[in-house]
Amino acid sequence: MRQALKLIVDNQLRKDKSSLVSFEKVSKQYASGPQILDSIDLEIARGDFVALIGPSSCGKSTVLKLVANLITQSSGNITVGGGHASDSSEKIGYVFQDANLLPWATAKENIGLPLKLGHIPKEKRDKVAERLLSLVGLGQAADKFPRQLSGGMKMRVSIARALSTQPELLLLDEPFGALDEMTRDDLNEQLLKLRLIQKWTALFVTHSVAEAVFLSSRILVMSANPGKIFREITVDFPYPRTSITRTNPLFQKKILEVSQALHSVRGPE
Amino acid sequence: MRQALKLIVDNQLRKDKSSLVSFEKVSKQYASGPQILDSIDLEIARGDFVALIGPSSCGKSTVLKLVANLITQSSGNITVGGGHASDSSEKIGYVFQDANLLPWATAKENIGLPLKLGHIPKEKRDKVAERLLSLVGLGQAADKFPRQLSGGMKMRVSIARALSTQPELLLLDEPFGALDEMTRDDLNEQLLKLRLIQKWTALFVTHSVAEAVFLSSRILVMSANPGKIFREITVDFPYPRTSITRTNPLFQKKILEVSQALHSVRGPE
Amino acid sequence: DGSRSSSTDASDLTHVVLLTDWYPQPEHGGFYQALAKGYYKEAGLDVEIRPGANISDIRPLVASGQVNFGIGTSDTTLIGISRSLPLVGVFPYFQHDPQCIMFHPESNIKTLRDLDGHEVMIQTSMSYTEYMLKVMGLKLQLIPMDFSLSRFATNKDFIQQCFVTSEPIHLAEQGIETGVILLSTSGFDPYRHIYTSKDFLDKNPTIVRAFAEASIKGWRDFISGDPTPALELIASINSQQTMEFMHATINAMKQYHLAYDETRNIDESLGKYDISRLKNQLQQLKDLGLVDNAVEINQSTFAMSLLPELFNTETPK
Amino acid sequence: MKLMSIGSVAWPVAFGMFFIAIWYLAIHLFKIPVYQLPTPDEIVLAGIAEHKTLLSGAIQTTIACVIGFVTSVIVAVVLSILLASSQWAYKGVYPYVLILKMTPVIVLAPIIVLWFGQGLGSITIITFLICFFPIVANTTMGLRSTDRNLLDLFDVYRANRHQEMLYLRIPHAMPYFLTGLKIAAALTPIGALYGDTIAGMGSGAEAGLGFVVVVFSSQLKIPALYAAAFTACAIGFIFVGIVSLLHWKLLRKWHDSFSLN
Amino acid sequence: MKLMSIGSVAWPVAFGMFFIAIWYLAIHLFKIPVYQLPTPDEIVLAGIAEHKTLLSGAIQTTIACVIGFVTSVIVAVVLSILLASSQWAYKGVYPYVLILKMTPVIVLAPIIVLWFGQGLGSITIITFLICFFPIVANTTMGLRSTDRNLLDLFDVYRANRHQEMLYLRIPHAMPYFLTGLKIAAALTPIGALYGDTIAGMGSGAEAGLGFVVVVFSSQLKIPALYAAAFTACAIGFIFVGIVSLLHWKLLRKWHDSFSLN
Ligand SMILES: Nc1ncnc2c1ncn2[C@@H]1O[C@H](COP(=O)(O)OP(=O)(O)OP(=O)(O)O)[C@@H](O)[C@H]1O
Ligand SMILES: Nc1ncnc2c1ncn2[C@@H]1O[C@H](COP(=O)(O)OP(=O)(O)OP(=O)(O)O)[C@@H](O)[C@H]1O
Ligand SMILES: [Mg+2]
Ligand SMILES: [Mg+2]
Repeated sequence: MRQALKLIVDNQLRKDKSSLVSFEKVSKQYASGPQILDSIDLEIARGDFVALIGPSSCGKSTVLKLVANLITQSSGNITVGGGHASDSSEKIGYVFQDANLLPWATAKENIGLPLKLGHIPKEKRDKVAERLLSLVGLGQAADKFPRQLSGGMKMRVSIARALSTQPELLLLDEPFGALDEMTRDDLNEQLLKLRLIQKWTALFVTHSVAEAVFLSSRILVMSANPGKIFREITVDFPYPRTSITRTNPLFQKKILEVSQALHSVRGPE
Repeated sequence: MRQALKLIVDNQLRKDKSSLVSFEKVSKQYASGPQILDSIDLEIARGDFVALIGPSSCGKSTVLKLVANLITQSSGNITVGGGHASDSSEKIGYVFQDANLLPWATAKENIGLPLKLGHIPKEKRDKVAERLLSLVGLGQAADKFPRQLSGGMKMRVSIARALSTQPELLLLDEPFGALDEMTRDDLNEQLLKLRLIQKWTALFVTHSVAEAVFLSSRILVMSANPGKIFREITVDFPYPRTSITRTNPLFQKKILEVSQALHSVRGPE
Repeated sequence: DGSRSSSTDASDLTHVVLLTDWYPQPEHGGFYQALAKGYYKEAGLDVEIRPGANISDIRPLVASGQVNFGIGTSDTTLIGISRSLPLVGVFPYFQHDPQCIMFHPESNIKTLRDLDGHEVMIQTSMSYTEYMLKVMGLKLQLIPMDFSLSRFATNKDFIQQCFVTSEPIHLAEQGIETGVILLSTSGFDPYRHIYTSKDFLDKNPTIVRAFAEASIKGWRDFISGDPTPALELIASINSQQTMEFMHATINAMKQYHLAYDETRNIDESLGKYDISRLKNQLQQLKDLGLVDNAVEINQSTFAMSLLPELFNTETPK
Repeated sequence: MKLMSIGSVAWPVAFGMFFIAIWYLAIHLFKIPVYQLPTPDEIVLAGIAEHKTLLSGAIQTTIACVIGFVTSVIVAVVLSILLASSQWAYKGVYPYVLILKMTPVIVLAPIIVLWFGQGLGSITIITFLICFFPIVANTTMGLRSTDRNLLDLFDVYRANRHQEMLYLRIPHAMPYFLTGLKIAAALTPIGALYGDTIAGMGSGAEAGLGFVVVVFSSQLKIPALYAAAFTACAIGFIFVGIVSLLHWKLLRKWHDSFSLN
Repeated sequence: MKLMSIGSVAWPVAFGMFFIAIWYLAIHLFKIPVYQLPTPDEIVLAGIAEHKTLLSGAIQTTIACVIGFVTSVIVAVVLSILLASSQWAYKGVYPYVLILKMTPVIVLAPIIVLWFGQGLGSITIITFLICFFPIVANTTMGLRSTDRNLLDLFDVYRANRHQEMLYLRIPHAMPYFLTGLKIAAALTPIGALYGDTIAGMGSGAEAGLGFVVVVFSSQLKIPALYAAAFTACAIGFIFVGIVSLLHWKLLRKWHDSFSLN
């Protein structure tokens, strides 16, 4: 009996440490265009918080779309949660690069959409949406339509929407790009707090090196033309990180390291 | 004869130093919603490079739209180039917060659009568009349609479009938000170089304090609910500024000053 | 015996439907007279006269049994039979078709031959049209019939098809004089008659017979007696019909001896087919290529033995 | 909204006056006889004189319109959803929808009357045949041109086809659907009138405006004929009005055909 | 594209076979007589037998269709642009466009024939009356629902109304316009046939398919009647096909009804 239990726990642990997303020599080409991604290998374990950083148009959004199975690779292998990306059952939350809201739905309805699609009853949905609205500082804007929102507000609605289902895997495509520094830092910290509870794995694209270092456990620096993973940098500050972490001189050093990696990506142009 | 000439030159000078944009107690309210902008006074002289910085949804985009006369104030007075905003004849370039490209036109055609609207012949338009495409690093993407472009590429097309007419007044709404640091710094410097030639006046919204300090001669820090101009900070590094400017310790100090101003905007929440 | 008929419930009566070819009008007067005066009821029938004012063909509705009796001309029934519609002619109520050509009196038209070279608004689908073009050799520029009078009223050169009993009277009411020539004077002279489906006749010969007798009685009464019951019934269901107009219509029917002709000494009694006329019509249709050769004039195409008293002179084989 | 309502009345009225003036002028200048084009006052008088016939015809036609229109909407929406649901349905079925649409009603009429009998049933079927296609074409186009990015969104959140249709494609297709609806609404009285002349019952209380039009026309009651035509238009306007109201109700909050400031 | 063309042929053919099987089955099971619904082979044979009449009718009708369709498109586009150009035009003129649309053709026919004479002129006018409204309604909706942000863009660059229409509203309205065009294309043969039966010349080489349909119908040449109906459909398909090609050509590069991967 005890042994059986131990086995289950072991399995559980093994599963927890197992890879959630894995790319094997993945290449991507749109229609008859040029090679966008070239033979990418990538492993994201459960619980990882991975940042993807690289020059504009190097293929970051493409990687995210491949993980979410919105597009299919031209060659190579992608597994999510052990199975093929196309039939994985992992719950995904996705913050698209543009806010991508339903224009006919209010902020609250937009946030509740993934729950609606998961057949969650309306009262429950509304409760979750309201909590998330205040998390992203939009308590007042619940009943506004997207065209009545500012750019940053739209993005925050989109972030709230991605969090609504308590996903296993969070894909974030420059979620905080349209936000001012304070709101951004705020949300960064909120996100890490939430992670303690919701325990999702995250893959996120950002252009802010500081943000990448603050949030992630690993940073993947991409190079362009065609997109490749140029370098991987591990960030080993313990979680939970708070605003105090930012003042840590090691934190600044890490930022510099990533910055330099990013600069060396380009090479002579 | 000479005196007459002198008078003209004097007038010219006076005009050059004269205010290009002026807000007098301008308030704005959308439909029957809350007050968004509250009694804003603002003066932008010809040649100014003014940054607008403030928390998300404080009304920055609204200010830009008012200047461009896309919306009308609820009260107060706005003049652009001396006349009413509605009948000003100043050439304006506008980078919208979202890229706002024509989906049925290629990158090149999108950039050439303002020239087309100004009845510039096609060859001329194409030449300008091609130069601007390579300025923003999109030489390869001239014939791509917006849906084939990455987020950052779209934004760069939008920037190129705003520059195509050599405007007198440039309104930029987070033009570099979707770009990685290197591309961003690059474009910042390009922009300043271009300014030496084209001599436009600029009002731009950014969330990057560093960018604001690097580019602008004046920084307006806005507070929210309702939007007001909370503080004005003058940045007196001489132009042209280059990457060397960034390493100047005074530059870092200025950044800190703006950052603090921005932090004090919020107050207790 | 009126007492018997009055005690008869509608439920005891056999329901049959007669589908007409236009809105309720005095041209259907005999049927309404039979209805109004209870002749159908006396014959054990509950008759529904259904106005068939449609541009779509009603023959298939009769053939398929949707309705029991239809109104048409004998040539169209023959054509239908030749296209394998199981139809049978029952009795003619008009010996001659009221269909005619109408023109302004100022024009120099005296006979149908004078139409040669003119523009004529006419139903191109009528056998008459084919006859005038192919047999009479007239060169006509045909315009499709739109059943409207406004072009006639405004154009002095306009020539169009009409019912001799209807349009000229409407025009006269508006002060517009007309000249008319019956199309039957062309030499192609079909009956306007009642037909039913072969199946219905085979299964219910007594009903068909009862209907024919009562209808003929109604017609005789309508033309020679007092038509008021029919006219009132018509006016009550079609408010567009005025008494004045309907009386003028009846006068036209009498003037042109449409229903029967007892004044002229010829054998055109009400409800009677003349076999030689039918045979002649069939031959003409064959010559025009409008029917296949398989059709013959006999008991299975025209139910002439149904009312033997009308045919005491000659019965078909 | 208040200002709008004044404007939405004032302009048509102004134009109406203008048209009526031209109308009188044309009759006067070109000496158009009453049989070709009566004057507005003649039409109004004839309308008053024949108001009983017109009213009962209008009621009958309105019934046919309502049933035909509602049927069109339901069938067209269901069909559009089917056509937009799968590529094979679109490729396989759409051509046959077109054939049904393009087959002249005069050919279909016998079959229709055979199956649905003479009268209201067949009239509404004919109304339906005339009205349904604009809704199908528009709604199908609307359902098929959904924003790719929003489709991606629904994909990510594992929406099933049913949900994608209900929560994404259908709201997105609304502006298209409503335009199709407006076309169908304008076609409805034409359909009902035409159906009346093909499969109607031509008497008494069962006679629709189609009957009235044919009779007036054949009796040379030209002003009354125009009065009947305008009565048909009036019925059409009720339908178009309802659709416009629906349009306003459904889209004003979010669609660019209604702009905010 | 290659795979698509196979698919776009295979599915309709498969469905066609299915329909034809049902057709035969229905005739067999319900013993539907030939005068109600002929079998496909009877129709084909009748079509071959009458091919001369059908061909000359088809040519005549096609001419009317082409002229009527082209006229509809031009007038409808101009009208839509007018309607979308200003609020007063929309409010003032649109109701009258609706009246024109909703007035039964039987009322308008005498006026049309008076002005345009019997024959091709009037037939194309009637075709036009039947076809133009779907284009107007759709194009107007398309022109009026332009993306607000793009309108702002054009405002900033001081586009005049003309440019805004040409470079923004019109391209944006394309998907709507093309849908309207597709509806109009499907209506074209119906319009021409109907016009033929109202204002055509009913003889010889000038007789269109409308005349042919009426004659076949009254002579109860039912299989030939169906052959004529299918000939009309075939003409319609040519129009719809051209519109679909146009749709593909114009929108495939940027519109969401054609997705990339
Ligand atoms: N068309 C509109 N209708 C109603 N409210 C609007 C509209 N546009 C903006 N607002 C409101 O005005 C406020 C300011 O919006 P604005 O876009 O100016 O903010 P912003 O400072 O640009 O913010 P961000 O940095 O997030 O882009 C917001 O609260 C927004 O909800
Ligand atoms: N649907 C598409 N069709 C064709 N090409 C595409 C498509 N989507 C993206 N691309 C191309 O793929 C390349 C990478 O695009 P992607 O969006 O992945 O870049 P990114 O790294 O996210 O850039 P950014 O930081 O600017 O968003 C670009 O060159 C772009 O032009
Ligand atoms: Mg991207
Ligand atoms: Mg903004």
